[in-house]
Amino acid sequence: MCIAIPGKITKLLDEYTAMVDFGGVERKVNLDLITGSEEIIPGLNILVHVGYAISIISEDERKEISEILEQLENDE
Amino acid sequence: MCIAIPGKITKLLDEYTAMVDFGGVERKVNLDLITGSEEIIPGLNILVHVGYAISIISEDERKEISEILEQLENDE
Amino acid sequence: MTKKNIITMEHGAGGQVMQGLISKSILGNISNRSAGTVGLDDLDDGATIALPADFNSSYEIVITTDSHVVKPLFFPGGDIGKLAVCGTVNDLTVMGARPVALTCAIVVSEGFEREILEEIIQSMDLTAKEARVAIVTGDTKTIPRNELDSIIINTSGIGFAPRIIRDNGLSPEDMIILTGTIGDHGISLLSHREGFNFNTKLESDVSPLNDLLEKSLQITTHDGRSAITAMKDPTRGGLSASINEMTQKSNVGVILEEEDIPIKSAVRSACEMLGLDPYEIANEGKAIMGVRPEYADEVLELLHSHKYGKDAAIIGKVVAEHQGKVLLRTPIGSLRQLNMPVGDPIPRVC
Amino acid sequence: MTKKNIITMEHGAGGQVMQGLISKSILGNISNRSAGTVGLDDLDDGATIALPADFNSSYEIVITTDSHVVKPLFFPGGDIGKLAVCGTVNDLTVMGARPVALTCAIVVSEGFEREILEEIIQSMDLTAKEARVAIVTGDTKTIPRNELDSIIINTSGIGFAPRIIRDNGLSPEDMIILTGTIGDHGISLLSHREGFNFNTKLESDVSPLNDLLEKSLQITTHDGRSAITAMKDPTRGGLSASINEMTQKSNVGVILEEEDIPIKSAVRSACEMLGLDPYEIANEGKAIMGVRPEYADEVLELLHSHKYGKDAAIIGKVVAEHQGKVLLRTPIGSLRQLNMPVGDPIPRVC
Amino acid sequence: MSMEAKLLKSICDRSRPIRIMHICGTHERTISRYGLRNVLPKEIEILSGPGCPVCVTPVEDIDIAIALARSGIIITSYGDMLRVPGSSMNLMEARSEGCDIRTVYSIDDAITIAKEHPSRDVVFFAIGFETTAPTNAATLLRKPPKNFSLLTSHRLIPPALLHLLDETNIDAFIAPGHVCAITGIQPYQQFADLGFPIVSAGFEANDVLLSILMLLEQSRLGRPIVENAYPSVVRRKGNLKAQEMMASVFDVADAQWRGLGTIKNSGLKLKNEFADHDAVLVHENVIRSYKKETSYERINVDKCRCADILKGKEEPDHCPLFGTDCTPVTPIGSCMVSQEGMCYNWYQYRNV
Amino acid sequence: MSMEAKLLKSICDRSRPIRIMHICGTHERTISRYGLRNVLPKEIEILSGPGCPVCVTPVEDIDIAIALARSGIIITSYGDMLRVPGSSMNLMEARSEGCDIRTVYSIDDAITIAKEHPSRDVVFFAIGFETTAPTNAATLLRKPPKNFSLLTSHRLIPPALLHLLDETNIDAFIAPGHVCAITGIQPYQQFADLGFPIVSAGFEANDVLLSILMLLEQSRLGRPIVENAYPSVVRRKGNLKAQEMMASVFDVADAQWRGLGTIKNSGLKLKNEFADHDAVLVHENVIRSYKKETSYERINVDKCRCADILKGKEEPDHCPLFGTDCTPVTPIGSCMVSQEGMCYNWYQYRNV
Ligand code: SF4
Ligand code: SF4
Ligand SMILES: [Mg+2]
Ligand SMILES: [Mg+2]
Ligand SMILES: [Mg+2]
Ligand SMILES: [Mg+2]
Ligand SMILES: [Mg+2]
Ligand SMILES: [Mg+2]
Ligand SMILES: [Mg+2]
Ligand SMILES: [Mg+2]
Ligand SMILES: [Mg+2]
Ligand SMILES: [Mg+2]
Repeated sequence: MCIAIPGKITKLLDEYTAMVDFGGVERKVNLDLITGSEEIIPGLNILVHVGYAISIISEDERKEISEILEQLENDE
Repeated sequence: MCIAIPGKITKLLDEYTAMVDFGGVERKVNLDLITGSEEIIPGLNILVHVGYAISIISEDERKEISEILEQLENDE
Repeated sequence: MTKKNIITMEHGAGGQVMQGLISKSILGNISNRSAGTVGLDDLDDGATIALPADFNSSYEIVITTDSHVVKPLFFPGGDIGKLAVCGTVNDLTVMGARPVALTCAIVVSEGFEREILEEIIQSMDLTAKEARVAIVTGDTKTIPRNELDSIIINTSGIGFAPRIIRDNGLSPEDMIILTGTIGDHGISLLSHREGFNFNTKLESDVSPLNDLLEKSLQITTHDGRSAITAMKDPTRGGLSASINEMTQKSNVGVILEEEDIPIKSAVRSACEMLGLDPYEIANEGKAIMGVRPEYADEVLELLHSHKYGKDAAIIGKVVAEHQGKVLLRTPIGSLRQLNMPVGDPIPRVC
Repeated sequence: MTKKNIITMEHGAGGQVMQGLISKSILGNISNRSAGTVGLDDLDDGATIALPADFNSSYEIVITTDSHVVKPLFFPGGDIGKLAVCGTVNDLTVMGARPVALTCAIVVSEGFEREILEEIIQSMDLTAKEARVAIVTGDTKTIPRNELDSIIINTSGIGFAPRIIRDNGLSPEDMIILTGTIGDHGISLLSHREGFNFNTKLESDVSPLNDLLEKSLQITTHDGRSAITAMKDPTRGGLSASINEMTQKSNVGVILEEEDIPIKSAVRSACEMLGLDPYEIANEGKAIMGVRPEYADEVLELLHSHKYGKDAAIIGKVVAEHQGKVLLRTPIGSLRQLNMPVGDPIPRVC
Repeated sequence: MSMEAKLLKSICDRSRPIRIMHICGTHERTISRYGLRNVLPKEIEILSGPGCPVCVTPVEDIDIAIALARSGIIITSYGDMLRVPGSSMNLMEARSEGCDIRTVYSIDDAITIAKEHPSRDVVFFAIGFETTAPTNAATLLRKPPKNFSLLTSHRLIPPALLHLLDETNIDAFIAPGHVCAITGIQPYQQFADLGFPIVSAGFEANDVLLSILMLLEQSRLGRPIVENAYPSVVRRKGNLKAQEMMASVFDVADAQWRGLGTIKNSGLKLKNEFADHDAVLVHENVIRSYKKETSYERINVDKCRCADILKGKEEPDHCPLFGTDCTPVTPIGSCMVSQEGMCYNWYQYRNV
Repeated sequence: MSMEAKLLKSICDRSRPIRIMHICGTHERTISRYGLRNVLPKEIEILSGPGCPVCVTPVEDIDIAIALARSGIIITSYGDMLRVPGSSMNLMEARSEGCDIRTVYSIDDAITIAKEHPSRDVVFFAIGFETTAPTNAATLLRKPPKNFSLLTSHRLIPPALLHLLDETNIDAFIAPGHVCAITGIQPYQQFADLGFPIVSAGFEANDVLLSILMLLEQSRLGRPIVENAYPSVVRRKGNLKAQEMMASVFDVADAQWRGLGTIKNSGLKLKNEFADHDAVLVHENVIRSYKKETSYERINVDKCRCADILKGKEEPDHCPLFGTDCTPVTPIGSCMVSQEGMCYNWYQYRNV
């Protein structure tokens, strides 16, 4: 359950809302669940569920996975 | 002003309302303005304005008028 | 308070206010208004469609449309389903066409009871069978309850006419024939509205007229012209709107004999009580027509022999004078004008 | 709580629930359902009317009807007026007919602004001019504001077809061609609804398809059959409803290549966010057709040369196996069934 | 020979130049419907007086009804009220904007609506002459529901007639038969005393013809009296019970008439003891805040010539607004509002 | 060779009989849309767990929402809720009957509705697992309008999974990636400890394939652990801020699951300090009077075999209601409500 979709912050609206672009569709997103810990700036990729950012997407981690995959393959 | 139409009481509903027939259309009529002075019974002809009986129609008086007419004619 | 230019109930009542809306807001904004002899500008009961070049026929195609929004949905003598079929069958018929097929587009609110929908469809079916038309294609839309509270049925119809009957074909000497009593539909509905509550045995006259008029439409002069010169069904706006429209469009005068216009006593009484004019009340099973004088008796006889035409009467005739006007000869022998209604017939107390 | 058998929004959504209502409550209650080759039972985009015996033509008459109830009335790329004209023009076109004339029946609530009504009519006019159809007859009804909150426009249409295109004519080996991207209309409307408020440059695709398809409809085999074997406009219920209907009615199987189905990124994203299936979203300017394989390239080229067909693509083909089923080859090469939608596509969170 | 034909013949025999005014829409209805004017000798002119209670309701009262409706109150009224213009719109347009405005045939139907909606306020827009006022009095005397009140705009006939006499051109009057059914014919004695023949008439064609004949006879004899040509319905003293009810509920007050201005003692207002059902008091706040926002631009209304037309001094096409700003679809004065108004009929039947 | 093809090849190379359950509708969506089951070796079975928070909402909660709506309250909810059946109707049917029920994309849209209608009560039907609950917690912490309250029906994944393990037939689990984005993967350690390989996965086809591959690898090694195949979004400890917010607004409580019965500690209820926004308390009267009137005839619901189907013990067509009383158009158990439910898919795709 829990459809969530990645988007990119295009503009900060106030201390806890931002406009977020989802590949051609923009919507206001609530940042309450991710503010504080990290720097929230335009350009940041976030994961959005029911209008709330629930996680910041880390591209570094993504790369790591594809390495894991390669490793698994090399195992054979 | 003041459209009024003659009708015949078909049924008394309570002390101040009656069903009245107007040549094929029946409606509840309020008798508040005519009760008291005379006997209100089914068959009585009344004149009705905005749902209220405002006068009891006297057939005797009507006859009298047509006599007056004749008289006027005879005058000539 | 600011005044906006808004739609009111008058704009749909078949009178002068509606004509203003249609000619200014609708006709004035549409460029292609015709695809045959009779088009949008004619504001007739329907339109004709020219055939592609290689068609080779003495018939013409007639189409018409009406959306039906009556309240209550079921009323003495009929229901919205019967009305939807009759409305379109009758518009085709008064154009001189034999109705062949109907479309049926239903818009219904969520929350509408399915059983009632089925009753309505069954009624459409019964009426379509009586009128010998098929219902060949349709559409169903549902819309939220806060946007619509009931059901709206559009029927459009197609028919074939050997001879188109226009509403502008009256000529001096034509007799005016009405196929029955007036006002039954409108008064029977009004009696059931909130705030009136009349008891009456009166029923709506809603009925398909194609069978009634079939034989009359076949009567032609020796040179093949129809004995009927003009025809309409006096629905919204009543007899008054229809006969005025025919008179104005034909550039003639019409004199009606008030004492010859058939009207039921219950209709007359209800109109008296509510200050309404029976000539402005809607009918759904009547036609008003001009007939060449030499055929008037033949047409009348045909009408009288049919269950829907028992009360048919010659109610007047066309004259060359009084152009564009309908005059009514009253019981005391005076002539007075019968005008196009302004808007909705509103019950009055004075 | 008592459960009544009532209409819900699902009954008008173009899916299985609507099919149930139509076949049980409507078809089941109507006796005369045909006046030509294609009738009510066929649930095609329209119906055909048989000509009176003395007509002598190679053409057939096609009629169709739709009531239009869109909210908001004005949306990116169009409005209810444009929609009303396109909807009917397109239904005639996908039946193989050249649209000739439309009827226009308007039901409007009291309180509606006249200026907005005129804007809508002007838009109908522009679109009718583009589609080269006339609006030849109409009807106007007003109803109280507490019974309807806006405007409903019914258009019925008539056209002439040299060769009728059914929606049941698919044969194995036919190529499936879609004339452009899917979902643009439905998603552009949804974005503007209360509770969603998406910003997007996406516009509705509403447009008349007769010009786009005119030349393709003229391509015939040496024995005079159309190169197009079946066609529909994927409106309510989207691509999924249309292609399933065509497949079931034709008694064939269809395999679509998911990667070849044109879809805009904004539509894809909005569908992801709302848990919607883009194949179930409404279109108003697209056709889906089966084409004899030897003509597929020619048709595709014709489509590509027209502004409304730039994104046209061959998206699959007809097979003899998998009767009645539409299969989708997914990007990983697996085949999965593309089912008829159940009801209204409802935005989801899970 | 029919009764009407006999009467007509007698009238023609006694014909003389005379300008007769009736003061009742229903009389106008009979006269128009039967085309009586066309069969009467030209020298007998029949004029319409201020006989439509709906049409003389001033702009302000319509505006107040609309303001109440806009505040969420259910307004009930007779159908006639719907087209009467306020300063910016009529009740039909207000309903189109979403107001809850319902037409009723009788005040009893308005009471039913109030009972069916106990949590909402229901106002009955109480207009009418002496015929209608007693029905509203009777209702108040029966203790209507708490959520029910009257917006009264009643008018009385004799004071208005008196006002017209001022500089009039009228020779004789047909008195309104249904008003007289309530009041009797005594209140019309004053007009006879002032030298005007006056006859109370019924509403069939022959009733009206009879009254004309009687007026001609009075005129010939030069002996103006008040006569009753409608005895089957009108008693000399009228309906005493109805008069009592009216008197116990209403006080006489000055009142404004559309097109005529304010006329002394020509209206009715509710007595203090019925304050709980007086919409103007019950909904004082709504009305006060509406009045604050409103300034009447009376330019058009001021040009209206209704008063002169009713006095027989002017014809409609001398009014600068006639046929341009003022038409049956966009009426300004009461003579155009009413289907029996001179301006309305001039416009509809003379094809300007 | 695409990433998916590479993953598939690796999976085929490592294939072994295994029954894998996911517990997330969005995983099912990916699996169905890509037709993954058709390309995986037959011996690798992918089952759907109770992964739709909407579908497991019990009949009683739907009934309460409808009772509130019928009392005139505006009910806001996610679109998914509309088709979930109550004892006599679903929310869509209630709306058809005239109730004011509005779908929103986010609780923030419900707040907007509450602000736009200050004189009406607005209830947000707050359903969802650990992913959704923090958004509702955040809203309550921002002091919502007075006329706004929550009807909560939140559910927690791990207790339900634990309940299924009871007599299950499952070998391994795909953990729900978006739930884990909030909770981290620690709560799933217990399943590894009980001997079940478990991997938190993302929602692209290759994410799911990767997790299957990792589960096969664990299974081959016989070393069940909890792994994270979705590190770009899921942190080991999850979203601490969201967890804190949830903990400060909700207490853990027992909860009923449609088709599964009551499961200990598997739900959330609002803490006392939020009583002013707890619809069950704020609208206690409405709910009490509704409960008085209702007696559940559970005959049909009792026959539902969802629990056994979810445990992998039964197939849908062994349910006596399947395809007759229970269809996608008239669903009874959660497995038919949900588009990812086994009964729904069995019905839709097997053409019964
Ligand atoms: S035309 Fe209109 S404004 Fe002029 S006098 Fe008549 S009612 Fe008054
Ligand atoms: S078919 Fe319906 S009742 Fe039976 S197990 Fe599935 S969901 Fe439950
Ligand atoms: Mg007609
Ligand atoms: Mg028509
Ligand atoms: Mg018609
Ligand atoms: Mg005609
Ligand atoms: Mg359709
Ligand atoms: Mg179509
Ligand atoms: Mg159609
Ligand atoms: Mg269509
Ligand atoms: Mg087709
Ligand atoms: Mg019409």
